Amino acid sequence: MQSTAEMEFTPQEMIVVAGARILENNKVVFVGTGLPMIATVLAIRTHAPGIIPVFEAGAVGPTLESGLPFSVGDSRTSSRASYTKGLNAAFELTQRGFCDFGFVGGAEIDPFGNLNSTMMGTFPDDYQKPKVRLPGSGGASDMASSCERTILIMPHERRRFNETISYVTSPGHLDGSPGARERAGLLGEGPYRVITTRAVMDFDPDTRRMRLIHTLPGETVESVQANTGFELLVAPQVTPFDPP
Amino acid sequence: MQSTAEMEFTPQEMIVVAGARILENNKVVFVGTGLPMIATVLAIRTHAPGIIPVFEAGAVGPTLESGLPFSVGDSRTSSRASYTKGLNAAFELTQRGFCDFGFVGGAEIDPFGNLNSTMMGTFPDDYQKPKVRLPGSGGASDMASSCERTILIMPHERRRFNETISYVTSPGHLDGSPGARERAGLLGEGPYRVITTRAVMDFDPDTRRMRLIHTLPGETVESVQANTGFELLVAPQVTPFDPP
Amino acid sequence: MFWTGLSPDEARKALVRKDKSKRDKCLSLKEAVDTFIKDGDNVAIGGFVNIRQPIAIAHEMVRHGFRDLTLSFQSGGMAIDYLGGGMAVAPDHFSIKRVEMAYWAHESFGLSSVFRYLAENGLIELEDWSNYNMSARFKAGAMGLPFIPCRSPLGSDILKQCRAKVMDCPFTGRPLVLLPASNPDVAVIHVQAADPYGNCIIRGTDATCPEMAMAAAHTIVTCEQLVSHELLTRTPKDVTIPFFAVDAVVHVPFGAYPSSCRRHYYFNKEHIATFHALATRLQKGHPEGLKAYYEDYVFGVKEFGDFIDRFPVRKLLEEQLSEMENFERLA
Amino acid sequence: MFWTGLSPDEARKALVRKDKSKRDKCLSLKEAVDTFIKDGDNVAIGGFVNIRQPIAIAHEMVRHGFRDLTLSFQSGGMAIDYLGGGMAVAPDHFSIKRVEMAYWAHESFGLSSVFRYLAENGLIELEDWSNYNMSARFKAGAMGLPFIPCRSPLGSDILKQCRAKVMDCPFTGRPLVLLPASNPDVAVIHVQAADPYGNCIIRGTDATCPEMAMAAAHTIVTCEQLVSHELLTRTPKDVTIPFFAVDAVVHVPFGAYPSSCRRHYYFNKEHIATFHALATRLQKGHPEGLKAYYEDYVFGVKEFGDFIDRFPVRKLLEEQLSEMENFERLA
Repeated sequence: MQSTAEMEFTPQEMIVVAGARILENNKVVFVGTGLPMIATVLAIRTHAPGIIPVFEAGAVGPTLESGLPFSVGDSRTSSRASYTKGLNAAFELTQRGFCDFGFVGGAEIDPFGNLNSTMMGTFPDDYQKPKVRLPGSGGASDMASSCERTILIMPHERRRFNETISYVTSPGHLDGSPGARERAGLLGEGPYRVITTRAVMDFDPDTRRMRLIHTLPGETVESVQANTGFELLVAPQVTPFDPP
Repeated sequence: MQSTAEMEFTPQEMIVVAGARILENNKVVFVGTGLPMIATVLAIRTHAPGIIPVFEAGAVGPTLESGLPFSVGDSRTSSRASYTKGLNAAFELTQRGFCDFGFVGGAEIDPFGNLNSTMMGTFPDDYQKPKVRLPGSGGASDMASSCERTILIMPHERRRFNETISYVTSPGHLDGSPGARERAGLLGEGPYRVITTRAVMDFDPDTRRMRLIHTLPGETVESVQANTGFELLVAPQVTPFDPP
Repeated sequence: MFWTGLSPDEARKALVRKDKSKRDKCLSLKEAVDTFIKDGDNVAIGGFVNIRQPIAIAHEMVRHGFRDLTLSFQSGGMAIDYLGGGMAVAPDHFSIKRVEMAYWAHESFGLSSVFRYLAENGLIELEDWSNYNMSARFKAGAMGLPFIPCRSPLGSDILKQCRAKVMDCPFTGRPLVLLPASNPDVAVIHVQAADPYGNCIIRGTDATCPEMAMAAAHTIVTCEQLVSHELLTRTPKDVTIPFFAVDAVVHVPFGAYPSSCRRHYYFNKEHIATFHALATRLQKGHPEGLKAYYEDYVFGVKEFGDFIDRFPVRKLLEEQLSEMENFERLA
Repeated sequence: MFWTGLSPDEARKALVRKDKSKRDKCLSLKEAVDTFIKDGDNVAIGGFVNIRQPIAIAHEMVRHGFRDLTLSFQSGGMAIDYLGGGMAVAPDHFSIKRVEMAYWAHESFGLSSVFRYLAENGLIELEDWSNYNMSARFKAGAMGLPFIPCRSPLGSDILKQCRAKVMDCPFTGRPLVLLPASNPDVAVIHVQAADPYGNCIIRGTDATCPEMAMAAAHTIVTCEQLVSHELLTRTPKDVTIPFFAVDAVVHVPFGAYPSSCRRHYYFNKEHIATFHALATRLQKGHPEGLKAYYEDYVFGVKEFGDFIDRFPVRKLLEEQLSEMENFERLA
């Protein structure tokens, strides 16, 4: 990480800033645990106070003024919420179409924005005895199935960006073929942006493959590609993402 | 009604008393509107204080101490209830199996305890322009489909007791054939008792046809049969039902 | 056309396009009805029989005039009677094409002569369901599902005249009903309390109001109390309709009168009986009385406040007092 | 056998046979676990990750010892870790055969090394679902339905290893997932308040606790506050678990500690980290530390009160104080 060593902020901080900036004000955002939660709180406290966060444990639209939650079911998500039931209620309203964005993390990703947060190893052979067992879907698969668009956020390491991933936990653009999501019965447009410790990507409208659009401070098109396990498409003009 | 004219209570009062007496203490009773509601309140205030009334609008287990409700969604059903959500919650717990009895009225009944509360006339021909339009199922069809047993209560008039009814709103023993309810996909044992202004009936275990077991004050087997539009089975010993 | 409101896909698209932000949605009743209800709409009517019926909205709809509405509800009383009566007395001004319902009457207060008049004369298209059926259909719509499974109305004639399908369960092999979702164009609902964004608190039975609001493309809410967002969300778990399911919030005290509203007022039994008597005369071929009633109480007034003004204060206090006996508390 | 708990028909019969009367159900935790949980049971675990986890019940289950349990939950944290850790340190005394789940880890507090140890060594049978899948499966069980439709996990590999079926919707023609209901043998749940009959009030997220309680054949509830029926039902709409869905009520203050319980205490992050560190050592082949922890905190104590006594009063007060900042109010 020399490239960013001389700056006053870490890649971990920068990814949160980037995540926050991507979020539009006054939208309903289904917020996954971890980085999405941190970035959403930052967005609400800076340029997007009108964001309506939805947490899968049930809370809709809390002000989050009592602090950063440690869990998407945290007491801090219930205080000053507009609505708080349970998981079914949160996922039902998402399936209905109330969530403009799903903001979700993962451990491994492919060029079409399909995410793995279940296991490393060979599926299905090693499923019952995986090389590495990850936590599992949680609500990620549901967000990916039912939110109108999804924003994916994860550390940018070559081993996490693979042409083929061990297990598809959260469907993205599937095989990228036209209408693939609709044919599968999924709702929503699927992955919209990928935010990492090195760059921001979108998806090519025709091929639905991941495409580099912004580099984070200290990164270049080359350095990002070098840390990506598959060939990245590159937008006509890649612009640098300003530091905080 | 000469037969009861000289008594201190009307058939309307007697049917309520009979209805109340049939209810067992400490059972969960899904209470329909009208006569069932009145009889249940009487039962709770006399021999069966442990009855747990369930009202389709959502209230479970209210004490009903603020008076007789005018509606199954009445404010009086919510006060001191153990649980109050809405219609879906009430019917879901019924479908799950929480209701020992469904207590329901109707306008027309057949020998197998199938009830009509929808229309008089020829179905389906006259459905869109019925001779007489009745209120409709309300929750009756749901109680009949999902309560473990049902108790039917209605005025005893010849025109209301017919071999074939205009419309089956609430399924009873259907055609009476063995396993008819299970084959239809219905839950529960179906009709258990029929309480009227003249008598109490059960259903023959083999044929599932209505069978006279008690006559109300002033009635005889003959007078009850005379006021029934189909042939009633008669239990080995028909006992008179004591006045209040 | 199979779907009588929005199809599941249309319902999803309508919501995706919608501005779901937290904003002030307070309108006058006239503006709300004028903005969100159109001829031919499928309108879901909130409440249950004579509990929390959206009476003020029903009056405004009749005053406004609409053609070929479909009404969807589980059990309806006075609000449905007011709408049906509007069609009976002024068919060229206000008309209902179809009802999807489980029950239309008044429980202890009797049958609906308005319903008998319209149905027995074949003036409206009927689709009968059970209370659970209609409630579950709204629930499916609120869940973004095209259908939801159910036991009822298996074994009944309801199955022979409605759009439900029966299938053998792929897990148990036994028959089960699939109820098609209901996604109405508009839901009209009266609640005890709302904030300007549309968050609602309902006391007593929720009936099927939250499901209707979440299923409909647009929702109009009238409330007894319009309070600050801070007060309303102090107990977020009391909120059963979240703001982004609501498009218009209208402050209308007594908005469910003469039906009842928990914590506020009990039924005006006498007025329900008066209306019933006039409707019965109509059904027997004498519409004059009901026409006069509408001229006097609905068409003859500018807004719902004028309707409430027709009642003696002591009568309104009487209904408030009776409700205080149902739910005793200090001010 | 397709169904891992009760089949829909068995679940219905179990409830029909049950005495559903309003009666005092207060038991000791030992009695409750001993009476209602058996070897081989499918046990639904309440809460969500480290929110309102039934820790006291989990400890008692491990102390009691059970064989071949199936654990069903959406997202689990410390309660699942305590159960899994019990199997890791005393496999002959306590064993889990299978888990049906969506997530097993600790969110901001890290992965679960207990889960990694059990899964990566192939010691438990896995069935992955999503959070909505597991929640909807309990909901279907609570509704008396054999299945419920859903969009997820369409397009994912979850479909390839779970019992869900895909069908083309008979109304829209588009694919939809049918999730088989979950009717566990037992549900174990911690709540903020209960009355002796089993009516429960939950603060903050209900998670999927009401659905679990309604779906299970038996339900054990531990509560922070055991209060009178009159107080608890003064606000009946706050009750999300009705008494007839509950079989045992146990008063266990701090019963979710070191996980958090809204209005009562926030997480004990340090203790969660301590356990995590020992579990990580186990996963790396050094079980001694975790064994010692169980000897000390679980097997070595007679009841949960002794476990709580291991924490300095000021530490417990610290968690109570942090929660007061999350939900400020006067006593």
